[in-house]
Amino acid sequence: MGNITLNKVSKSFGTTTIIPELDLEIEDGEFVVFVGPSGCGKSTLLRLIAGLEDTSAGKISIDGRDVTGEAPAKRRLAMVFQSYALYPHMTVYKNIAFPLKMAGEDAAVIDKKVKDAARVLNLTNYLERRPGQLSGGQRQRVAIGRAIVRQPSAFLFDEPLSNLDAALRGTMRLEISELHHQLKTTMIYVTHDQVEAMTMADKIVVLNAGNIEQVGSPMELYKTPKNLFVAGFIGSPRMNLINGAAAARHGATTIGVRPEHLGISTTAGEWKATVGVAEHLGSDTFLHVQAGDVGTLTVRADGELGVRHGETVYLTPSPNKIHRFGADGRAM
Amino acid sequence: MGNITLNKVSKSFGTTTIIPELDLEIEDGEFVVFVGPSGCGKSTLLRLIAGLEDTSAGKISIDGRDVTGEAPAKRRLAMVFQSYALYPHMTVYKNIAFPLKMAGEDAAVIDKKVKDAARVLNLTNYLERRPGQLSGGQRQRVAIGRAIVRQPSAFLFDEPLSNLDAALRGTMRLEISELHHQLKTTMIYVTHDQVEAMTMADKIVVLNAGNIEQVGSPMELYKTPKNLFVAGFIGSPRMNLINGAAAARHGATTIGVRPEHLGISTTAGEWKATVGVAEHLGSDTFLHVQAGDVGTLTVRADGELGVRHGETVYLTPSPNKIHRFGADGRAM
Amino acid sequence: ETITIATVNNGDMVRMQKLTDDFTAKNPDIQLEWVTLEENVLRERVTTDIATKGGQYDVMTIGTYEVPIWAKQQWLLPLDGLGADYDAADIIPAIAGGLSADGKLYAAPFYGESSFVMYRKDLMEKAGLTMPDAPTWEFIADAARKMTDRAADINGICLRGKAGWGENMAFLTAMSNSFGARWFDEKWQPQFDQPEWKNTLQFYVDLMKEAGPSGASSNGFNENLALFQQGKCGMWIDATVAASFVSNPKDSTVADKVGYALAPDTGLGKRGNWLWAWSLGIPAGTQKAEAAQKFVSWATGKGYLDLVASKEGWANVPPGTRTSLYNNPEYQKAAPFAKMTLDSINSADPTKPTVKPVPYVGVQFVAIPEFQGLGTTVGQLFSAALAGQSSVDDALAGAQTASVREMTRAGYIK
Amino acid sequence: MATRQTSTLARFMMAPSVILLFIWMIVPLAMTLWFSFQNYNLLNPANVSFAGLFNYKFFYTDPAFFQSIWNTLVLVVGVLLITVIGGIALALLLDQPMFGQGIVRILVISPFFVMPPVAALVWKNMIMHPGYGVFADFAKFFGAQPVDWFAQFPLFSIIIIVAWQWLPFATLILLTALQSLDGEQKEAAEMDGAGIVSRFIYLTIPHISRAVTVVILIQTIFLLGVYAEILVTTNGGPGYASTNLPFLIYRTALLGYDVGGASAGGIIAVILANIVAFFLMRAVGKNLDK
Amino acid sequence: MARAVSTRRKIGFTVAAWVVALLIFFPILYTIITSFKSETEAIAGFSLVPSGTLESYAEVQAQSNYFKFFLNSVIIAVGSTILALVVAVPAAWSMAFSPTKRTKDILMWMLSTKMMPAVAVLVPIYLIFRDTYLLDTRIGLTVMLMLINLPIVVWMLYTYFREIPGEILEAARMDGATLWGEIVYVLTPMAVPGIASTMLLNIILAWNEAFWTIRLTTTNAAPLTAFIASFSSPQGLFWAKLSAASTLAIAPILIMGWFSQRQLVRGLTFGAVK
Ligand SMILES: Nc1ncnc2c1ncn2[C@@H]1O[C@H](COP(=O)(O)OP(=O)(O)OP(=O)(O)O)[C@@H](O)[C@H]1O
Ligand SMILES: Nc1ncnc2c1ncn2[C@@H]1O[C@H](COP(=O)(O)OP(=O)(O)OP(=O)(O)O)[C@@H](O)[C@H]1O
Ligand SMILES: [Mg+2]
Ligand SMILES: [Mg+2]
Repeated sequence: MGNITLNKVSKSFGTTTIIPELDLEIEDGEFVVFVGPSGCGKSTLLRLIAGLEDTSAGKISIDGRDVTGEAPAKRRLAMVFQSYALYPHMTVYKNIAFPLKMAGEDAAVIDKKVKDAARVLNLTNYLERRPGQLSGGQRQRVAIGRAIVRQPSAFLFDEPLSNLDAALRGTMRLEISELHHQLKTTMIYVTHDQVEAMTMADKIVVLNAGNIEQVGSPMELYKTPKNLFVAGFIGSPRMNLINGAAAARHGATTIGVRPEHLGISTTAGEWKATVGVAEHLGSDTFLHVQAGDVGTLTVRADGELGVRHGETVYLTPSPNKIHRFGADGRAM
Repeated sequence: MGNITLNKVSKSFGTTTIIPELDLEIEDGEFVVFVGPSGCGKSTLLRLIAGLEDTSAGKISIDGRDVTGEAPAKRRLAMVFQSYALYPHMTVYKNIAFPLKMAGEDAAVIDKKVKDAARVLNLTNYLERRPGQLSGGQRQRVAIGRAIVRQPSAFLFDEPLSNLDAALRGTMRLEISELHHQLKTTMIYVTHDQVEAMTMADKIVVLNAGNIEQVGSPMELYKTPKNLFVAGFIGSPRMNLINGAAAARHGATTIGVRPEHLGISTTAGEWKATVGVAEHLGSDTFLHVQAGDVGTLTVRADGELGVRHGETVYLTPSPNKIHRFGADGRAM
Repeated sequence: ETITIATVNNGDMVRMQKLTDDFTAKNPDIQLEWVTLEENVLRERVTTDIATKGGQYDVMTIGTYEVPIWAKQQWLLPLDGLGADYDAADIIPAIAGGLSADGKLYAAPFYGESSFVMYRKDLMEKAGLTMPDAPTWEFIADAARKMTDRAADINGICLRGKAGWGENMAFLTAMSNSFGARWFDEKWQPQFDQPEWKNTLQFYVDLMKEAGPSGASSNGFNENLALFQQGKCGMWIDATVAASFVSNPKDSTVADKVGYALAPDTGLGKRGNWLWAWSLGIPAGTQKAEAAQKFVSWATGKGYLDLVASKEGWANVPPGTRTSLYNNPEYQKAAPFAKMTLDSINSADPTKPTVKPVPYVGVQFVAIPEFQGLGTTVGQLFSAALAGQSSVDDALAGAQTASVREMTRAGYIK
Repeated sequence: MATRQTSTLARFMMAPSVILLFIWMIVPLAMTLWFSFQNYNLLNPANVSFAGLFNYKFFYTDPAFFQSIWNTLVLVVGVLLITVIGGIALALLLDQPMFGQGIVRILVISPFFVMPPVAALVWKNMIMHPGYGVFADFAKFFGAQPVDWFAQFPLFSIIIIVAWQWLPFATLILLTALQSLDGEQKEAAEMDGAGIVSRFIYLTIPHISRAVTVVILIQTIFLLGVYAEILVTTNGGPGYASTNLPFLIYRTALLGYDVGGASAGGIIAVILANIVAFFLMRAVGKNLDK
Repeated sequence: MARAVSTRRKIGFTVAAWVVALLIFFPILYTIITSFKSETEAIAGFSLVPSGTLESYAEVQAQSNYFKFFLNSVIIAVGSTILALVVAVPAAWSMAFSPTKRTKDILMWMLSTKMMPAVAVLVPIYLIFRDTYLLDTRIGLTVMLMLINLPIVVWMLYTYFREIPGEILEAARMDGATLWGEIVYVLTPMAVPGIASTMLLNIILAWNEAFWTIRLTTTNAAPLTAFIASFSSPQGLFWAKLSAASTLAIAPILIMGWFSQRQLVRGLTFGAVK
């Protein structure tokens, strides 16, 4: 169980409104990712749900029960903090056992649950260590372990991987997805990482200055962004946005073409461009080109492509992959 | 000028040898990147060059001059630290001016140089701020500014971007490359980020437990890794390494195929596989597939590919893109 | 020339500081620097300094306890240059005796005191008794019990109880003299195991228990003074200088009801009063002996008494040093306790303080270097008896052990 | 940071402090040691002679010796208990939202600025005096018999005075430590269902343990040397009830002027202090490394 | 935790905290009040309302020159603090940034030098001071207090310095700074909060040191502790006067403490944070 509904929820700190009236429905078992620029209110929203902040107005219900005024401990949610917030003086075992101990469980029950969780998370060998003696990824897993032992109605993750290095992030990403598959518990996950958002989410909520810009599956957002903000925010490298004559030709104020949807040729194409910096990743090459009045474009090309700085290339956007936006920034 | 030579340099802390005997030649104007797993000695090597640590044995020369016993201040190198190490109590202006002041330059000269550097780095408007009032990217640029005013013989960067978020990293990466183009000064750059290493380096040095595994251009390492370690380390997602029968068929103990070099088809191909987790990034899809006795493989497929969990697919490695390794782990 | 003077911070000394303009006017080439400290700190300071020949002071304020000891060590200059008009013969003989060695004066008394009984005439009357001029301890005890009215917050008698050689031991040693006790016999054997001491202490503890104020074991001069001034004591046996405080209407609520009597005795020939003088001495090491003598002469001379009298009235003149003062009718008028004070002083003899013979000088102290420490230790034990934390016998036994120990160590007991 | 150059330099930079402190330690210590083997009474300087171990024996056989050691420990432990427990309670209270927090904090830390003799005088005369003290006034107001603090509870009274002086110090350190407790940790515990008490036991206490260590260490050093308060209030009595080691030495040194005996006492005190310090470091020292 | 705190709870805490704070402050408050009473008032029982007479202050001032004592206190406290910092900063620098196995032991040893009871070494020290002509000199006392407090200063600075990332000093070194430049331009300014609070604590400790300051001075160098010693327990009534003197003696440091309270709070942690 873990159906979470936000009804006209808003939040202000003093006179600054961080979140204007907002409605959101999260279904049981869903993996929802909140994305948005820094400071847009992602953490605040999560903390409202957790009960760590009071709402200024509106109603939050979990499984139909109004929890707006309830203390965090009562909401049966588990949270994994960005900083992990492990208890530094307790061993891994005690960290994981802590919520159970607080719930007054039997020592035997606790032991079993902790050991189970540790097995799932590959922490069995580290149970006697202190958090200070663990690597970042291991700490992360302890934080998750502490969350899962309680079988909460939902998990809340606040940028849990942002402190890890790239390799570890990849691994942890998979582990969390795996966990979601196993437990089938609702998860709400805040991140600013494209890859995490795209690969993990059932549903992405794009926030901007406290407003929900769009809600949808990753592919929906990728393929049909509702407005310029979402278009620019989802996808990496970011979508090329073109104004002026080139856009007008497609009957729009702005058109957007993703770097991976620009065909490249040394002979002919819609836009003529000069190659600037070429970033060779081996698997791909990102070309930053100067396309006259169309502006600077980023193109993703094959890793083997052998173009050089200053060469001329021709670009053609895949016709059915062009996104068109009106003067108000909304998709047409 | 900025020719740096390491001759049989080694370093131990107490009884643990971090860097066994090592030779390295860095040419003037080169952009050299050190990569390697965490704890392999990258920072230590950089600090040896900087003079912040003593060598246990061996000789370091800069431009032919033996500097092994010299104090850091005398080596005419500039270092950008992972944490930036800005002087928090000084304004941006003073931070940048500090090395000049230490060198006893004229106030007028200092002023000119600082302003020039600030212009190049787009910091003109922030000169009066303290580091605490700057965003991560701006701080980064101040650290670089402090390094470039002195016109050192070489720059040393220790994971300078690892603290930044993805978007900023991209921007800063371009800026540093740009700077190298302009200044043409030797740069030594430590990173654990694939993309940075591949896109910025003239030459990559792959370190493992203090040993140099391979030195070469990014494309060289990508295309012809000398051994299993380099093969696994360079490229993202990492190369699929296959042992056993499938490898023997190619006359090797191990063969390696990069995810982007696996053709995928729903009808026919060399290896039959079942789709596991599919990570949709929009632009690409990473499929984690189970290919019988070949093992688990990662495949990079087109973003639009519509395969589902549990479906069967057929994979074919591009024949000329197969890397073959012998029993000793070396490339054949 | 600047001379540095160490003084204790009592009222008379402070007053002298204020009046030094007179001295500097007469001796324009001498400047005075004052170091004013409370009694215990002062004693530590000057003793350390003189014993290590620190040379920090040119004039020191010292008590009758130090003078004989220091004189013996030849740390003090004999005062033979005090001037023609000084009139050393005028100094009360009992006082002068305590400050002299081999017939030479080693310190000039600034003021002197003994102790006597101060009592409330009104309460005495209420109890139906009349205080004789020379009461016995028996009478005192009886009166104290009769005057005590705990409901009205009136204690029959207030006595010192706070531990310390100059606190409770000053009183108790003087008292013990009148009971025929002594600190040491002629062979320096401590005498706390003798019945005289037992009588003294038992009497004191019983009396205080029945008629003394609460918290007596931490009461010293000041505490008792405050109690008496507020009308909470029927009798108080303490320094004669207290008389000027308790009879001063500005501070005292009972100023007009105070009577005075000699310290009590038991008929053995010694009274329970002490003798003390704060005196000015000049350390042997000083470079400025001449100026220092000039100052001492000024401060302890007759002229100074007249000066104070003219500026602040006769009541504020430092008492107890000169016979001429007590013959002065103006002083007698201003200080109704004058005669009693003089009688008290004269009835103490520091050279023969006790009923039985002793090898030491000093009425309420034993003028040997070891006494301060030993006295304080014994004082602690006695105050514990007063506080009810140990029995009188235990306290005496403890005192005896401590004394034997200390005296043996110091080589008095062979 | 570990080049030969810098570590040589480091040794140079340490030198002034180390040398100064070494001289400061060794010269008086050596002189004290020397005196402790002498029969030396300050008032009888002509009579100095070699005493062997006699001074030690004499000091050690002082009837007050064992009680004074016991009192020293009681004083240190008592003050530590009050200041640490009181400090934690106060710090918790001051950490709550309230009106006029700044002023409250100022009031609470003020005793730290009061000179020890002044503090003792004020407490003795105006607060605890059985006749005029504020406590007595209150007792009388409620019709009770005023307590004669310094006679009935001498050591305890001194503990109170000293604790009053050191409570602000403990409070300040603990308060800062409290405020440095990671907010997210508290929130995590709250999400884990921990109530106020559990959070205090499982989070707060372990978190401030290092600060408590600092408090204990620094205060112990100062408390081992307390004597001014005793001198002003009880003079070590009644009996030996409030005589601690420093006071005993004081008695020997500045009342008896027995330099030899006091030196022996000083040496004994140093040895005892170092034993205490050793156990202290063993018990709490590892907290410092965290 | 940014949930609304109900006003009622806040008022509750406010009341509790004020009660406790006033109780703790009471002895000081009562001293100040008493200083404005006459002597008879002072012993006349509990009263928070003084008659407001300044007579005690007048007497105190008449008896001794407060300002001279005050000046000595300032010179000695501040002087010894500065001296201690000058010696301690380099030492703390070495311990924090170039630690060896023995660093902890050295620190502990330094602290242990404070364990010698002052009374026991009075005679030796007095002799030393006498022979070096330092008795009753400000410089002698300043050096003395510097030595007494040096261990604490070193320890505090050490804990502050340890929190400064070594990389910043390394950066300075790379920037061509000499050791001097490193300490003067980078380390010291960065450690200003720590140094400030160390200074404050040390000034307080030096200001309140009441053994040596009395025993080693006579007139020229006597600070406020000696001033107080001339007012405690003379004959006669003295509580109002003592209160006035006490108020005068603690007022400067109290006021300084109040103003620098924030600094002190930050500083007194000895790096207890983290
Ligand atoms: N207690 C507070 N008082 C005032 N403003 C606050 C408070 N907490 C957060 N804010 C403001 O609310 C806004 C949203 O903050 P929030 O932490 O939710 O952002 P975020 O989306 O999580 O950003 P990030 O990706 O950087 O973590 C920010 O502008 C922040 O400054
Ligand atoms: N002062 C030291 N004393 C002992 N061992 C050290 C010291 N400094 C570093 N090491 C060890 O040397 C090894 C190499 O450290 P180094 O910092 O060079 O790694 P790195 O390659 O920079 O790793 P990372 O990518 O995590 O920064 C590590 O195992 C580290 O524990
Ligand atoms: Mg956030
Ligand atoms: Mg590193």
